[in-house]
Amino acid sequence: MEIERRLLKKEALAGLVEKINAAGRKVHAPVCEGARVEFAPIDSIAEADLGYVQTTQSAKNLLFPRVERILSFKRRGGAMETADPDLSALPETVVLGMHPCDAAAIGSLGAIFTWDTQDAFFKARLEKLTVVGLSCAAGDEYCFCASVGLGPGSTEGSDILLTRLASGDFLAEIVTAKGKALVELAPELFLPAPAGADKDSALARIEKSFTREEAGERAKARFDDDALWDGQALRCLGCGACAYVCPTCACFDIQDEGTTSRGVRLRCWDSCGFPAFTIHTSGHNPREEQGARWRQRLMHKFSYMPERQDVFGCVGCGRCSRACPVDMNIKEHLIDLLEAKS
Amino acid sequence: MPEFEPRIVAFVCNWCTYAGADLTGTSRIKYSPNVEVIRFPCTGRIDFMLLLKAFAEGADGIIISGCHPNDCHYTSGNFHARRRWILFRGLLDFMGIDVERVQFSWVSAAEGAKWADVVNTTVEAVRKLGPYENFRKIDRAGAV
Amino acid sequence: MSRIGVFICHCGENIGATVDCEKVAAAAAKIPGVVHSVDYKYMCSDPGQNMIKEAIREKNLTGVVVGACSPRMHEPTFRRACEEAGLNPFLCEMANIREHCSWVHEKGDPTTEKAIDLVRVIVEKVRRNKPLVPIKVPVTKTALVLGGGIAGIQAALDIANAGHKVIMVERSPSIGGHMSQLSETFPTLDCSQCILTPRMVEVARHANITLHTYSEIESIEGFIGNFKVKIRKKARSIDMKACTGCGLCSQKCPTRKIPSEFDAGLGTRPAIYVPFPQAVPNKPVIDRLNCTYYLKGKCRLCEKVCPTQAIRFDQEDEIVEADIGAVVLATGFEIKHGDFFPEYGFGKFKDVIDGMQFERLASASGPTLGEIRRPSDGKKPETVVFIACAGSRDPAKGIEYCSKICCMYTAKHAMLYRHKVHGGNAYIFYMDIRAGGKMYEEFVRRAIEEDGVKYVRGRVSRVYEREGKLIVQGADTLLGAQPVEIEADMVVLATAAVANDGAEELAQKMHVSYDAHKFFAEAHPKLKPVETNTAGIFLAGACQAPKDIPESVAQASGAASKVGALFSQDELTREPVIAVVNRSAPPLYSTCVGCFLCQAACPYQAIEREEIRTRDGKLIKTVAKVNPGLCQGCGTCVAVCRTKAIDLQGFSNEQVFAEVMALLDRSEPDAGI
Amino acid sequence: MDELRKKARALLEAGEVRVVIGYGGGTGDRARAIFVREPERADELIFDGRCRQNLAIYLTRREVKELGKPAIVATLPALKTVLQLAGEFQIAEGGLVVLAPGADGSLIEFKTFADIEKYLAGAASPIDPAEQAEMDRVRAMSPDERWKYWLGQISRCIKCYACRQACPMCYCPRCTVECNQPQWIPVPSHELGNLEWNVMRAMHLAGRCVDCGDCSRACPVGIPLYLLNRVLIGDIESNFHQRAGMKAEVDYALSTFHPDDRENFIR
Repeated sequence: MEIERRLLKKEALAGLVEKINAAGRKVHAPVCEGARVEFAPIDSIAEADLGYVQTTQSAKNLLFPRVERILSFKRRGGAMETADPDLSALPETVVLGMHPCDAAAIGSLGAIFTWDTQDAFFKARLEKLTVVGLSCAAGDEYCFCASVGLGPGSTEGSDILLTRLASGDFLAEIVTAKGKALVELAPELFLPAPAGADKDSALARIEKSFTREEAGERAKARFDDDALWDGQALRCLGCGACAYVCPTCACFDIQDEGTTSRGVRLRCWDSCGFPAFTIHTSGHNPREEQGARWRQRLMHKFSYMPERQDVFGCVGCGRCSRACPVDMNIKEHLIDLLEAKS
Repeated sequence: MPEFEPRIVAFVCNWCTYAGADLTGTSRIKYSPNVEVIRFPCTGRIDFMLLLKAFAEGADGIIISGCHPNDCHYTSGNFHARRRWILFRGLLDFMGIDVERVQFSWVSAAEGAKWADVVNTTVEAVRKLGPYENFRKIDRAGAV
Repeated sequence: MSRIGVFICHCGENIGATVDCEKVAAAAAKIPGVVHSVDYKYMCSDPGQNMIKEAIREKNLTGVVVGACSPRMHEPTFRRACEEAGLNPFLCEMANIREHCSWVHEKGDPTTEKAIDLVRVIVEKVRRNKPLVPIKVPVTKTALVLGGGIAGIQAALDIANAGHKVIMVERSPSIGGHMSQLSETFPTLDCSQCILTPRMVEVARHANITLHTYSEIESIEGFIGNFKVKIRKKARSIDMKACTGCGLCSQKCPTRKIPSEFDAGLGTRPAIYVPFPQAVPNKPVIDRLNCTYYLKGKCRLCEKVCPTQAIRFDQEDEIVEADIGAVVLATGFEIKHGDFFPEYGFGKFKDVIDGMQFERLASASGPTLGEIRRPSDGKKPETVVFIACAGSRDPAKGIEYCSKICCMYTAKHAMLYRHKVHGGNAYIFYMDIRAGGKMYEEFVRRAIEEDGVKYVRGRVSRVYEREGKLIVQGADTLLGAQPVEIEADMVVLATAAVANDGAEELAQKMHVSYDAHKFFAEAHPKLKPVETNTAGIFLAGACQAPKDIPESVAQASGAASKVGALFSQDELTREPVIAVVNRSAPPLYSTCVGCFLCQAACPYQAIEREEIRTRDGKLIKTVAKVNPGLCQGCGTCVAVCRTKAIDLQGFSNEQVFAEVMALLDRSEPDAGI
Repeated sequence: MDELRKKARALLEAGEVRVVIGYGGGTGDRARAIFVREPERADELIFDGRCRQNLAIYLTRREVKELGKPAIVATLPALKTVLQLAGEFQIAEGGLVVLAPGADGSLIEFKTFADIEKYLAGAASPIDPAEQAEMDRVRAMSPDERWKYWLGQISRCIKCYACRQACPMCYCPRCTVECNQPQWIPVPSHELGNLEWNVMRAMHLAGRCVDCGDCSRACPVGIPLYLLNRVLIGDIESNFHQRAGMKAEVDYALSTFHPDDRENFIR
């Protein structure tokens, strides 16, 4: 589908939210919560903070909740009966104001959840999700979308991408049919775009430190360089903060909770950075040291995912580096990797 | 609407309170059936997490009871338990968990009547407080 | 998958009348893993036990739950039955639906429902029970007797005569205890020393007894059958081998005015002294706190006169270590001094004395050679007032309990006084006369009727001095609380019998419990009167509660027989309810992190350090290890351990966790959600 | 700073230590832990107000231990941590060099744990006024308000365990949350799982927490974990007169007792 360009007046955003809500859809948008900005459901545009650089957590919770019930079970007549949750009851959702990195991350997540097994939970949620992206007017020292093939105005993953123009009004690029359907909820708000609307000048300048191909190749080439990985990971604490704020990390654990007579099966986030992530029943841990776990994290994003799923595993949002208690800066480490001599 | 019947879990030590509750039985002193006892060798053995578990599983009140100071079968298990409770109780209270639903007591093997009284007063107190809704409402992703 | 059998007992009507036992059995049958569930009139009867045994064999049960009375009642019965049917006895548990249910609740659905809960909980526990094997520990057949009074002497001789080794430790320089201080004994008035001295000598000479006087327990470690004790032999400043006990040193010692402990302060002794002529061992000790040499650095007269050069000024305390299998605590009691009754003038008026001082006055070996002379001027008192319950049975000023021995010894004192001072007047103020005991009541009657002792029922409000006389003011409650005033020459207070000083410290050292008055606590007030709560440690005599001589001796023999029973076996079998530190595959080896915070929490010092090393000896990890002989299974360490590296067999984390989870889960297994 | 760099270089040159665990510059104006193994890199060390991470965390980490004997640049809480770790047998006297730089550029090298004890006995540990205000605010709430406050806080917890991993006293190689027989703490980060985890974390640090605040700083969603720690620290101090991290020997509130401990809440 060819991208259609429209103009959304700055005042019109409030009306758009109202119309979406009126149509029975839920709207999630970045909301300021004290020192942090996080995606949260809103009733009116006034609650949203569209001037943010980055939320602490990504919006992956909307597609891959941190805890999801995948079945319930109960004992009846000596046998176990199971029941699936009713996915049709999931609400139609619009996420408004997501930056291009996060929008692109949906594709990476999707590549995992629909790679082999078609994950019904992810797909049901994705089907009901419309993404209204927002180009970045500003970045910070952690942003590196440009180095992973994206950019502050990239339309990848957005159904509609908004870019705030110098006038304060928004250039709306309608990228997908879903986006078009959303426009249909309030067609009167989407005015024809002026011919001279300059998107590029409204975008943040994000430095390109490397290319994703380079990063992938170098990571692979340095696979056996234990000193490099161990050195980088020395201060890493092995927590899951990076993975949990990451928009593309998709590892999960399955847990049964309940009693002998009834209970539920839950899917919950997990992280390859945890020391116990790969522990075998025998006690052996193939990734015994943090360096091996750190390497796994990078390799998975920059080498394995491109090779196996043909998508990139990192969108350069920089959340992991901001959230890291010990300042493990992924961009810096990648640059190191490129500079390291073999 | 039938009167609310609280469910009380009692964690007791084997040597004093369990024996005291046995004496309540042999003395045929009647008390509320709302309490059910889990036997431990000593109050020192009672992990604080078990109290949270009991609330999470639907207890409206908890009784913890063991030997009076200096009477511990193991000489000092109850002293260690007492310290644990002082701290745990303070933490629960600070987190807004209803410590009035947790009754700590010393009931010796000779205090059959006291056991009945501890149970009855706790059941009545918790009946007044009502079901422990805060814990019932806590989210657990559909697991009950 | 578990195969659990549930057996619900009606206990005749005891359970059956209140709890619907059939319904309980039917509900239990629905619990997953329960393959057999029945109810029966009397599970503990032979047919009942046979039902269990048959079910174990026929249904190949992996666990047994008996819903019946308290496990404190019949757990051993049912566990034995299981064992006889080939099931590990620790795979059997009881649900207490009698004492904790049928006997305490009304008949009705809630009671039956509770019984079902209790059974369900135990089913979930048993599902997680593990077969356990009793622990066997060797027994060191040597007993430690602490205290060389009559109780200790009796216990030591009984144990030694049974053919076992005994180590006796006495903290004063001689054995003999309070009994050696007594003049005559009630109710026969035979001479205390005459009956005691031969026993003391027998202790010293007995081939099986090692005697350490002037010694104290430094520390004790270990557990029943396997204690390790350190004894501090205090420096006596005498070479015991060289000393012949000739007594020259004592005669020549220039420091002579030290109040004699043996004479309860009424007489004096030198700084180098034998406590009393019949002392065992009959060798002196230097009282370093009073000896001129130790105080001022010169004198050494005793050293000069000693014919065998036995004086050792530079002697140091010596620590003796011994392995022992059992302990008899016989550390005795003390007389409370009269200072808590200031209105009686003890300490203020020289002629107000306590019962032990009177014993010394009446004793032929005492400071007055048995003549009753008052301490102030040595005159024979014409009127003596004896005040019973001076401190006992008085929660306000003294102690609330009855000291038990005072009624009898006060009667004896009055009687002795009347025998020795003809024409003297003896008054006894008393609250009640407690003369329960063989020939005791007759003894008191004799004092009143034959010896003319005047008993006044009432309490004394004050004693004061007036013109050289002690005025005793009291009331006679038998005469309508009429005030009584007696002009006395001497007043004897029957002060309370209290725990020895240091009893609390010793109890803590020995890990035995003690009561509010610091008397050592017996394991059961009726059924275990000589045992303590620490296995292998027994009680004899007045360290447990005030006792007279016959009672002390009886308890001592009781304790000795318990020691004998313990020593009759080469190995002890103990319940395996003990804590264990987990082990796992390398590289973790154990979830124990070696922080050893559990160590301080253990009341039994049962937690040791274990080093895990590679084959070539390189240290990998230091973890905690529970000594199975020392651990008593309280589980305090389990609750302290953060990583759950320690677990308690029989009350494991998995078991108690499952119990809590099951208790509140009333969802019928077969009902819908 | 010069003193520190000089000392670090000397220690490394003399082979007295194999690594200096200190602070270096990080992203933007952040400081971060650095591990200086070559004397010539000693000039990378910095010390200023940004240097807040409790570096004692690295003393028990296997990857760092494998580097050999360390010197550690210690802030006040790190000094306490060193003592507490010693009391829990995780580090031994002589096994490390402790360097405490002052704000004025001075440097104290502690030769023994006893020296640290002496130093700490006279050192004040000020509490951040904003944090104290939050504590006062929560304390003033009704029980129901407190419950809502904490439910609000813990419902944001994502169970990333940054609090645990950042805590120098959480050195257990297998945390209780990783124990699944029984599953003490629910793995999912639903409210119940989060509540139980946070209660357990606080209790397991009761009597051991030196109040460095790294757990709160590590929490990506900003849960004020220091409040839970401080309630317990306060209760331990007022009830038992004990403070973690003041002695290099075990003085653990939960494995000691006094016969007269408070029991006005026990019937």
